[in-house]
Amino acid sequence: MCLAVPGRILAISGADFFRTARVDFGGIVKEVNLACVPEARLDDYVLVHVGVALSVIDEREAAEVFSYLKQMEELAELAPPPPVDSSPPATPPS
Amino acid sequence: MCLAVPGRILAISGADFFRTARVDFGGIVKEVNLACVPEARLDDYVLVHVGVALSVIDEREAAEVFSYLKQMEELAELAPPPPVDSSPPATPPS
Amino acid sequence: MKFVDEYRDAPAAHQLADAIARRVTRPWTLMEICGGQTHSILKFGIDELLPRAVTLVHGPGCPVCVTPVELIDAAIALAGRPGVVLCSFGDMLRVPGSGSDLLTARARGAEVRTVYSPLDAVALAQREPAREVVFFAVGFETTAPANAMAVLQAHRLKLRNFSLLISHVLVPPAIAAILSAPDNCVQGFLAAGHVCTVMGLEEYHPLAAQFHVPIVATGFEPVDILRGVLDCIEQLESGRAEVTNAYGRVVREAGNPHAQAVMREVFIPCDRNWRGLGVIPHSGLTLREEFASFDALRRFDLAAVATATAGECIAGTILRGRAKPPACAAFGTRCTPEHPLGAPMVSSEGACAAYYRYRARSSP
Amino acid sequence: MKFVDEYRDAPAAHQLADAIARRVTRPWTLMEICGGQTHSILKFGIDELLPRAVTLVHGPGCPVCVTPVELIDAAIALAGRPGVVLCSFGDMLRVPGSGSDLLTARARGAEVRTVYSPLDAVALAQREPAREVVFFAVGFETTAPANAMAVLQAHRLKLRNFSLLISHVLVPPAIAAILSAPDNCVQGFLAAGHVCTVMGLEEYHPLAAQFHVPIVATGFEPVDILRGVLDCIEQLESGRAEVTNAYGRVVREAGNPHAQAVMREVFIPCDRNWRGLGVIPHSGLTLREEFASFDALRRFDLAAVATATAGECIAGTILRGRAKPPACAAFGTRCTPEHPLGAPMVSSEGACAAYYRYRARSSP
Amino acid sequence: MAHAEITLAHGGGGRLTQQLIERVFGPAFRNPALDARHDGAVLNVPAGVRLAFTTDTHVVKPLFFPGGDIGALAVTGTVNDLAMCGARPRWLSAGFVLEEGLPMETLERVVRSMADAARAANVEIVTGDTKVVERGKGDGVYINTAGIGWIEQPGTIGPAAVRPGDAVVLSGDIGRHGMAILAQREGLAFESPIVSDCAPLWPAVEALLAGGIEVHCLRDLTRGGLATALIEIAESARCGIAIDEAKVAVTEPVRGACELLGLDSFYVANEGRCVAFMPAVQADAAQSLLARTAPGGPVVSIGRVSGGPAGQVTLRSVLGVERVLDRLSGEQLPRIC
Amino acid sequence: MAHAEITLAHGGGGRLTQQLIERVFGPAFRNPALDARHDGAVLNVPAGVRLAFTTDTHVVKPLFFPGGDIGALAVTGTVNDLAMCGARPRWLSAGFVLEEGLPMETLERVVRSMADAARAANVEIVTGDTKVVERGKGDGVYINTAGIGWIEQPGTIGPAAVRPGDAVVLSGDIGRHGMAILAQREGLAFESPIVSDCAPLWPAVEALLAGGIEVHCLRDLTRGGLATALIEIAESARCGIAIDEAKVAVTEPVRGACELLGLDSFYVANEGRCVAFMPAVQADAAQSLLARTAPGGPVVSIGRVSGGPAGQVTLRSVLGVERVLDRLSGEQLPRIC
Ligand code: SF4
Ligand code: SF4
Ligand SMILES: [Mg+2]
Ligand SMILES: [Mg+2]
Ligand SMILES: [Mg+2]
Ligand SMILES: [Mg+2]
Ligand SMILES: [Mg+2]
Ligand SMILES: [Mg+2]
Ligand SMILES: [Mg+2]
Ligand SMILES: [Mg+2]
Ligand SMILES: [Mg+2]
Ligand SMILES: [Mg+2]
Repeated sequence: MCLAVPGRILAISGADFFRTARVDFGGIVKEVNLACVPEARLDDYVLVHVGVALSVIDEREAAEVFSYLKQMEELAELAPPPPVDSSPPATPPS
Repeated sequence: MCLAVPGRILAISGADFFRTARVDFGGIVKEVNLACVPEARLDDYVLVHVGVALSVIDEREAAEVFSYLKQMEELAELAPPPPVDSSPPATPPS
Repeated sequence: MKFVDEYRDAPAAHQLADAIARRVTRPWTLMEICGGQTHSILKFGIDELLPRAVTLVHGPGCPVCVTPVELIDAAIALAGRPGVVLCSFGDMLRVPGSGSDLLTARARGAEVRTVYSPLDAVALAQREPAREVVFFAVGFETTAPANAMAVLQAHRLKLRNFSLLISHVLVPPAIAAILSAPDNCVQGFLAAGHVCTVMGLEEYHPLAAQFHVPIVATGFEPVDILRGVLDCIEQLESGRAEVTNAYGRVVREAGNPHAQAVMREVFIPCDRNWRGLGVIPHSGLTLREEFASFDALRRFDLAAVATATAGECIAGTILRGRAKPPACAAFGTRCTPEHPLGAPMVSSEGACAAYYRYRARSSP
Repeated sequence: MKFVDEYRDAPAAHQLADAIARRVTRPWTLMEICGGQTHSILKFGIDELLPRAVTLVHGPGCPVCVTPVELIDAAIALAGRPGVVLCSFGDMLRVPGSGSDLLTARARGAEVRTVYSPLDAVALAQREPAREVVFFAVGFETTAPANAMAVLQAHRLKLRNFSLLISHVLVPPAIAAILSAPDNCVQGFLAAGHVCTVMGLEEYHPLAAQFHVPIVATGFEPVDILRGVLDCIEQLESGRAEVTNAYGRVVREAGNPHAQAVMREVFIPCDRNWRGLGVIPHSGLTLREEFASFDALRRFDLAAVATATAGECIAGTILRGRAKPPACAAFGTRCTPEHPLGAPMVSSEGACAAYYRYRARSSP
Repeated sequence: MAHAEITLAHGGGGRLTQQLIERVFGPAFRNPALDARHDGAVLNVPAGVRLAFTTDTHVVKPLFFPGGDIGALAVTGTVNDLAMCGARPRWLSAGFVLEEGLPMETLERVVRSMADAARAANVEIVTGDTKVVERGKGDGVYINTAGIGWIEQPGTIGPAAVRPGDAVVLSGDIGRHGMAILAQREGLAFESPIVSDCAPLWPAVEALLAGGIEVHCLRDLTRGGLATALIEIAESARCGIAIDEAKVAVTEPVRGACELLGLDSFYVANEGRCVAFMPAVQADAAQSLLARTAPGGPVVSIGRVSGGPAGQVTLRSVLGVERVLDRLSGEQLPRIC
Repeated sequence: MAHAEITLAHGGGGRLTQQLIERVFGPAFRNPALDARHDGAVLNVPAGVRLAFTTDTHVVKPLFFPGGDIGALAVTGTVNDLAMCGARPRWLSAGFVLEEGLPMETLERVVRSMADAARAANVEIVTGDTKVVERGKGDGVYINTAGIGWIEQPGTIGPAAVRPGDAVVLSGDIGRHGMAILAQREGLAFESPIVSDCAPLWPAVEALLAGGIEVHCLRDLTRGGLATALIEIAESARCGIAIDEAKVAVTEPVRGACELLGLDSFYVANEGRCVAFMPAVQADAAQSLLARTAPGGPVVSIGRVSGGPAGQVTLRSVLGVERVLDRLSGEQLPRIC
């Protein structure tokens, strides 16, 4: 459920229940209701579901998984390979 | 104005403003209101205008023009040709 | 078809034409009243069978042609209202109002339906109680009983969604108007056979007497029309001016009393504006007060405001028999059935349309 | 697209899958709640990247799938009423009711429109005051703020021709129901990231504690889902059962307070019938009494009478994670997207449809 | 449950479109070109053969009428246009526009009827297309057919070959198709025994060609009827045409309907009648060939190509008076008043 | 006054139909076959040439969209289907279904656009037909085109010629046409820079053939998109096809629209893109020929014909996992919830 897509705010107008932004999704632009994200500003990325913005995307948090992976990689380079478990290797079927 | 066509009564039903006949026009059949021709009977020919019968056709009167013509013909055979008038002969352009 | 084919018999028609030719000694101008007769005359070429001395001019008897612009506009306006279905005879659909016509209105979304009979419109109103069904009731005396019957049926059925937009006209006042004009040239009339079927001949006697013109009730087929012409010429040549009946198989001296009763129950005479001719006193019919609720103009609170006719159109002159269509400067050039300037070009019974359709023209 | 493409990065996904494989020591069954996640998993083949020991089962989080038959029937009935326009998200149109679906109803003349947003339905109601606009408001907590906003906008605009046909459901009661079932097999949850965006994590803590299951707020892209799985496995392998957030870029601990406020202003919790699962107490939302005039069921005096589900469909078992779609005897044969027996085959997010679409089948 | 009605999904190019092709169109039209299921049919033409190519979209209402239906019409109309080029009809394309909600059974009936008509006319439906439009954007089903025929004789048949003095032969009575349709139209409906004349004309044309008739021009009398066909030829050929009203056969019921509605049978559509132009000396031979092979009523030589003004068709009325035959503005409207 | 809108009379076969032909269609499409004004066009085919014959009806809404209109589409769609048979597009028929009330100016624009597209594709519109339907029985204008093309090379191009091991080359980025249309649809509308890819493909096909590529099969990616085209070929050819998702180009705005509406670009319609099948050894040569001649984005070899189950198309996802590509049921519905 709940298809929601991140887009960048190009312009803001209206107020209250009718606070609205033009939001860019990879080049296409749609009107989006901003009433639930009063903190959203121009150029912010918002997560949009059925025409309503539900969250301002946190750029720092967005990088977390990648720093985690980087960290893991660095650890892997230092540490010996992990013990083999009973599950098959996680490679895709060719 | 007033396109009206003769047709033969095939069947009669209803009464009053809704007295209606199935009328045959050369093989096609249409419902016709008979309220204005209470005297009309099965097999009579009626003159129909916009779905309403306006007259029962008088078969004897219908022959009048032809008896007139026949009479004229017989007269013509007896009488000398009429005097030539100033108008052109009444033949169609070829 | 019985009672049709016999009257298209070529030898009989030629025999009558010969008789006319033999009888004529000098030029005569006759007017056939009815557009249906005009149509027959042009389609079969009856005028070309007549001696040159006999001229047929074409009268105002096309109800489609004489329906005033303001009523066409009202019909278009009504048809465009949501929920309203305007029902009409096919002929009315192309008649130009001041800006448009019903066909164009329909193309733009108005609801317009062609019906064969006003009684079909009543049945539609009964079938679809949620819509307002308006019937565009045009016509002469011939059509008045049918339209009256529609009202009586709707009344009996207690329909509250049926009404008439009325443009009913009467023949005798029009004949009187034509004959009263200072430039009148009509010397004899072929009266409209189907009008006489309803009304009889009675009301023509005073006209024949007052204006000293023969009036001959005439049918629509070639033999009928020629027979009417012959009767008329006979009278003219012998100096008589009587009302006679050359259409005895359907016309009775007293007309159809039942049809007249239906008509009188529903309608009363009123003044009417004739397109091309102007207002003629007591020349039309309107609903009696008891049936006022069936009057579309009142029901929808529409004012039918008279508008000026197009400057170039000489329909009035043509409808009074003072000119034939090719005499109009616009005929066949600026005025065609595709783009009619006046109603006589648009109704298939209109004199201008009949000439356009059946007579060679210099190519456009 | 920024914030999308990065999370479809193949090396990152494989790295996470490797990490999961390294961490797993024994079989675990996880359930992703959300149909959108099911869709992603099948489309990208994320499940095939996981070690065999990790089984993903698919939860009830497709609002289209769980909308009860009686509400679909009500929607169809409403759409068929003259003057009513039923607006709906595209996904709802093919869902079978007891006899038909909205697409078929439309083909038969009902007025059904696809909209992108409930706010578009409000705009439509404003534009066309003569029609009754009914919005088919299905959804979980993610969609509730938008639907509530529609009501608030309509209220502010004083629209009297707008209403909602509501089938709003809530995630936590469904999780509780699944975990309470005697045959439950789910050991950890990927919580629906967008529901958490609105509601935050608070309400999941009691569930995690009571049933001792890890609950990880998870996003929708491959990297997000794998990260969620890894978090969940980490907890399971280390014996923890916490509520954690693997979707930090949009989910805050407290959720979105503004969205919650809008939602609470308009809706209150109620019991709901879930298609395939039956009635779950306090598992849905309905309009507060102040907004009762926006309730289509009341406005049109419709009774949504519960009807029996098709005998063969095991949607309930699937939605509780007890079986995967190919286990259903009807799957791919008597039940296909063209002729679905149950909702999970018809919504593009439904588990059955996702398997039908993305997994090879023995040919029909 | 199988779909009882056409839905938009049947036109979406997906599985339902495929099912429509496999279950409805395929079985009815089966032939190697269609079975190849490619973007178009691949066809071999014998050397020395020229092609005729034509198209018509059929939008008739009601879909089923006495003597035929839209399917039969869609095939017959196009094979007749090919025949009018002197071409042996060979291949048809079929393009359907279906309105959402169309009963599947209606489509199946129409398609079966097309298949029957194609068999009768000895043509193959080798390529096709289906679109589904929203309810209220169509009228059940519209069918376009385009056709390819083989012209095997060397001469050119068409208005350009018409010569003054040519005889004009009419292949049967007129007005049936249009009146069979009108009899069913809402608001004008009447009971009638009139059956559409819908029928293929190629056998008649083939007989003329095989019989050595030097056919100058052929024209089927569809929309606009006999009058419009003659006017079009007179205009394209820049000649005059004079015909005799009394020679044109109209059955009694067609006449009855025309009288009742104030219509002129000369402008009413036919679907199995044509006029043929040939040197006057061959008129009798052509007439007797047509009498044996053309569908429908009496075959009559109704007139001549004249030296009259280019584009002018004159008609000698039953009274013997000549008048011009004019194009109508559009469709005839019932003349009632 | 000239008619500002189409009326039923324009379809009645009378004077207004004639005016429409003379004033709107004639000037735009003028060529000798059409000027003959007969029931069909007469056409000469060189000896040794086989024909391709195809048809499509176009019912697009809106009529005008970024990058094209229904007129351009009606021509391009059909010439592309001919090109996909390896045929040089030569002649088109045009069948119009006009809705009463259509602004005349709209029709004129559409017709001009068809004429331009025909010139660009080097085809002639040689025969046509116009019908007018009542308001509420159409949607402005529907256009059917049928097309005839010349197949000048001896081989057969079509699913039957596909062989295991063949390379599958995609001629450009996908999803533009469908998204350009969807951007304008009521209820879903969005602002977008997406322009339809509507363009003729014959020049690219001609380049392949002239370049000595042994083309086994061609298919344009219209209704149902890339996925449906591949599935259809796999089914008709009774082979498997394996493609690589990462190789398929989709522009950012098309992706944005797909994400927003929950649609899959693989199923979105294109009007100037095709897949070509040829022996794998020729894939590079084919790619560079197409890169010079095909309209649109990067030309890429996206996969191979496999020995897999007949009719099965597998896709390696961006994560490297294989899954099947399935036909959709009907049109994609926006997936929002
Ligand atoms: S030709 Fe036209 S403009 Fe002239 S009188 Fe007749 S209707 Fe009027
Ligand atoms: S495959 Fe169909 S019948 Fe089986 S559970 Fe899924 S929806 Fe129900
Ligand atoms: Mg044709
Ligand atoms: Mg034709
Ligand atoms: Mg023809
Ligand atoms: Mg197609
Ligand atoms: Mg419809
Ligand atoms: Mg095609
Ligand atoms: Mg195509
Ligand atoms: Mg194609
Ligand atoms: Mg045609
Ligand atoms: Mg419309």
